[in-house]
Amino acid sequence: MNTLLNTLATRLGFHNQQPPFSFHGGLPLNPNKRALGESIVEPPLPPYLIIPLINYAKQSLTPTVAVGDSVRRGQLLAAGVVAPTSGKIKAIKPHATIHPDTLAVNAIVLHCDGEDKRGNPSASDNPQELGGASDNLSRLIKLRSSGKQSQMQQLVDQFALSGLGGAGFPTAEKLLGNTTPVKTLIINAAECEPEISCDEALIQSDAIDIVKGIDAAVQLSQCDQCIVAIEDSKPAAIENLQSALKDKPTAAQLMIIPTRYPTGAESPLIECVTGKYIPHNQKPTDHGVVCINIATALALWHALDNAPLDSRVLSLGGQSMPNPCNVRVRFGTTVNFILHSTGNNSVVNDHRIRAGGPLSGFDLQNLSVPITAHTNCILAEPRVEITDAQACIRCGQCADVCPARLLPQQLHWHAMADDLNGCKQFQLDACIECGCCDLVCPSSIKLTETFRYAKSQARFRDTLELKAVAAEQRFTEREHRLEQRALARKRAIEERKKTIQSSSEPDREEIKAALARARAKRQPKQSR
Amino acid sequence: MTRIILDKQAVTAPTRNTSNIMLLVLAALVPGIAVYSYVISPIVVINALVAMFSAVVFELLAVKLRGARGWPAVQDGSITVAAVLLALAVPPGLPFWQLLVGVFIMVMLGKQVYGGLGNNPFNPAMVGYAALMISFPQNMTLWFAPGELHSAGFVSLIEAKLGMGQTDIGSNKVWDGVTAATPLEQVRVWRLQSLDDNGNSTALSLAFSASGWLWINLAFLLGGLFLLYKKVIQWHIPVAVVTSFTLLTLLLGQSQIPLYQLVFSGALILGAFFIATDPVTAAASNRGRLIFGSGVGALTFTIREFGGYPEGIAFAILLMNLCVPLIDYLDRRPD
Amino acid sequence: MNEWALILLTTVLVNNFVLTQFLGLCPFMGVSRTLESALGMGMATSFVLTLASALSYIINQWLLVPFELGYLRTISFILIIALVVQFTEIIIRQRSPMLHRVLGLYLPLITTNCAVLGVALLSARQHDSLIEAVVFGFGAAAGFTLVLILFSLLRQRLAGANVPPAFKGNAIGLITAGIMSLAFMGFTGLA
Amino acid sequence: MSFVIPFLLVVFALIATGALLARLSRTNTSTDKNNTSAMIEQVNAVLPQTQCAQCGYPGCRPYASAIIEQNEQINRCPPGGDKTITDLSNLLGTPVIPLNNECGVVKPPLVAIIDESVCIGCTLCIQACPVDAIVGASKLMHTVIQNECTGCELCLPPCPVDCIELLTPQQTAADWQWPRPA
Repeated sequence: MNTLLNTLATRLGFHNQQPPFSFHGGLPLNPNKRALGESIVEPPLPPYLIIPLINYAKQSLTPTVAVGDSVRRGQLLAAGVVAPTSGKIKAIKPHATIHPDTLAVNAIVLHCDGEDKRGNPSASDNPQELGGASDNLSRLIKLRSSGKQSQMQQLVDQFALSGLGGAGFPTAEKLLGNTTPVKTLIINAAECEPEISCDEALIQSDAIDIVKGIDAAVQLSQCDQCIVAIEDSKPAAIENLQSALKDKPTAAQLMIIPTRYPTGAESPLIECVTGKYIPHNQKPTDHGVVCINIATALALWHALDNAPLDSRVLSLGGQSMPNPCNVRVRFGTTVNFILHSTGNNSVVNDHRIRAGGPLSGFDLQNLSVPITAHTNCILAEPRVEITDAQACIRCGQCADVCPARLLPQQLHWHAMADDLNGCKQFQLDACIECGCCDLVCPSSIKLTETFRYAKSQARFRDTLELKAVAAEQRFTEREHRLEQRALARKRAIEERKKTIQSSSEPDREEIKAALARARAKRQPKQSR
Repeated sequence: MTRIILDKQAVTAPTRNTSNIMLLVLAALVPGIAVYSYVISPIVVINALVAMFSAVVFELLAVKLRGARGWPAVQDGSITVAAVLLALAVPPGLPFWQLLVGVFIMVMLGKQVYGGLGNNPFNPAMVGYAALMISFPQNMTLWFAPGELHSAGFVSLIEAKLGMGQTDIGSNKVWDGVTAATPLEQVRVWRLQSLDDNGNSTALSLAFSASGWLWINLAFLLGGLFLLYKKVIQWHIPVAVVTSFTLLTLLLGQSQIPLYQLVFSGALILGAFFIATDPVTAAASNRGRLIFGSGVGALTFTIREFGGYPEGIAFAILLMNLCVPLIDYLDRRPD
Repeated sequence: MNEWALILLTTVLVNNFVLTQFLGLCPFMGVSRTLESALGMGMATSFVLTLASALSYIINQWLLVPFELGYLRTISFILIIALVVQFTEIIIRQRSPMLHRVLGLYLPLITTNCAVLGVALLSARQHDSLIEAVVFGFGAAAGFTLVLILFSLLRQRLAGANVPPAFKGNAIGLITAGIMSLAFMGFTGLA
Repeated sequence: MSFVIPFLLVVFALIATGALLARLSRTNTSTDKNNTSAMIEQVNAVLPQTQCAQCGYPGCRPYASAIIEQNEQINRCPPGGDKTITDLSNLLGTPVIPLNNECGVVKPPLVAIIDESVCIGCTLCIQACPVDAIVGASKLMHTVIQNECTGCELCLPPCPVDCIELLTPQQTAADWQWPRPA
């Protein structure tokens, strides 16, 4: 019905034909980018760094270094993890991380020696002469076109390119790994969540390198067109990008998109830029679209220039942050150190410190937790009483703002009744956890938390089902093996029995003769 | 210190909560009640107050029995809105004890037995109304023509409703002159009388505008538009109800009554804007609401035109509440 | 032609067998826990009802009435229904064994289902043509299936409501069925 | 006297219908057999496959066939807990009944761990493990493959030196779950 209305509307010219297109739902929020200052603050190196050994898919990684080794900056510590600075490995032990439950994960504790010497990243394995960024890029493109996946993957590993956007998907895999040709590469500079302005600060400071990074990404992904999407509430950044793009017009075009939360999320951004809504069970790469964060593009350029990704910019903001600013820190720096080194330590004890934005983040219980590639913001908020939720009256305001076109009131009903099949019927896995439904709910129900709970339950149930199927297979194979073995034994016994009965007559004679001899021998003994 | 995951207060100013929504609906009902009490009788205000008070008392009792948190459960005001709607739907002359029975059924069977606000599949006010309609049919169709009650005197009417004073007031001279029930009831009676021998109905002009029903419905329409403007309700249900009703009246309606009189009579506007749009018992998606609304409109027409009851909107809404799980089941894909 | 439409309308809506005449309540309550079983039961009952209504009409008009054996009507109708039910059970056992197992006891129960026997007895007495009897049977079955499907979806939704423990399960089901019949009262007097 | 003929008529009709019904209900067994095996598959897919035999049957599939063929109760599976009972009741249309405590009590998922210093390499536990989750050879060290062990506790009784212990698996970041909001 609605698709009918939409096609009718487009044919009558209601929907604007050229981009940026509008997407369903979303909310105009006050950006309040407090952290945006003139420049990015560079605090000194911390005394020690904590590097969690965990990858994007939350699997633990085995370290390639041991306790006591001294490492150089950029040296590979595990698959896709490089040492953020030079120093000695003090310990490899479980350590609390930025996590809703401060989950302890196996991590490397690296004591910094302060020299920050950059060593030859691949000194340990096969020696490769250190080419400049452009020859690294050409080598990568040659490897990719010649299809040598393993060598390419090894080279990419050294760059340790994990995405700096919200999801943190490994960038190399996005650019190089996809089988279907890439039609549109979108550089996501939308940064729509309030308080977070790290990308905007990056664009204001080094837009030229960003454009080089975008150009490298375009060549690597061999995409037909590349679009840099940025919200219209960032005039200074837009100006910088336009002037930087002037000298490399082929690389990408700039598209100014309306400021509306959550334009920065992948599916609304793709719909906003290309006008195509990717249904929830398909991946953007199936439609030839790849999105990477603008900070990741810059990191790509630095990585090609033999400076693997080991630091990032993050915003310090929030209502009660004394002096909010954007700060560039190495991975593994603890939140405590950042707050102290930027003069914000007064908020540490009697305020709520949050990691991540107001909508995508959570309150931290322990502040000595390390920064990783996915932490884009630290907020200080006043303590506040939560209004307890009233009953859901199915008013549907959440359905009007849901960018994934879902029915949050139905999902909430099935999730709270622990009816995971009902949640699947209403496509819970399409929920991007943006939080718009929470913001408009008149009964202030914690909808996003309910959906995160139901999604993790569904994921856990699926892993159990996989384990059950595997267990059942092993059980049937074992039953089959035992049966075969019993059959084989039975058959062997029958053969032996048959050979005994059918043995020819002479053998019988010999046996009788032997018996007679034995009897004869016994006779004389008794007569003595 | 409570740990907050999604920090709503940091991003948006405090939004309208459920209690405000209910207050807005009550405010939207005020113009309708005002015109109703002016044109018919101010007794309706007393009916509404009695209904509201008893509804809150019953709900507190039920909530205590159910072991839920006492006052906050009642504070969201949803039961007071339902009580006012019930008071408006029943005729003003209904004795108080019957109104209390209706409110009791509304609170207990309509809402609390299912576990409180948000869990009930049927619209509580309509459950109460339907139960009253079936158990006290005679009293429930005892409406008054505009201006009729002014002569009867306000106090004697109160006594009659309390069952004191002249016990048989229901049948003595004050009321025996009952000329017009709701225009609809009267329409059916006149249509049957006015059918001449070969069955086609003669033209019939009703001094309609004189009767206040038109103004009452216009006042409710005003309240409904206010709710639409304040985004308390979406347009899908009221528009669907009115359009499907009008279409069917044009196509199949036999009575010669001009359309606007039919639409603006009885409780169609009150039902379309206030009762059918109760979000708890209506369909979830916009597409579902369109289907739900057109179903209510169609059933109201059928019951009014062919059925036994003068006002079909109550049963229409209950019947469509019954179909809401089917609509939601069929409408699973996000539109 | 509109004669049949009228019969259909009355049997499905006005005096619906389950909600207005309160016949066939045990399968109505027993099978309506999930939509699949409700659909299965609805189909089975519709098939049995239409066939039984036709056969009982034939037997009644050509066998019982000419020989004034009116008093044998009930026993012979039960026989016919049993035959048709056994026939349906065999088909269901072949086509979808899981549905056969889910319906379980309620499938043979159709033979003693008061709605089915009611329809057979009513159609034998009231209607004066085979077509009318069949339409009456089909209308009754359609009414039964429609209400059964709506009720099963309603109960599936109520599974998520925080119904007080005392009312969980069949208790809330019966209350909901009561309110459903309250709603169907709106159709009284329709045509 | 006039009722004798109709009476005979009715008796005859009764016998005829009975015979007809009997003939009709004798379905051929082949379709019946693969129907039941299809149903057993459906029931087996719902069971948790721990193969722990706490239900009194030597594995999940035997319990599934018992449910289908001998109408066994659906509440004899402690590892499955309430989820399995509700799934079975929805699948088979039987009412939900509480877990039968004779078969055991619902326990959090457990994993077996062999204390290597005590193990004498007697391979008794390897033979007892229904899902081949224990690796080792006679007189050589044995160890349990963590993510393949279903926690069925069948390896505990045969072990002569009692070196097997049941622990709750250590929670990794991958299977951490969000808490249910109030």
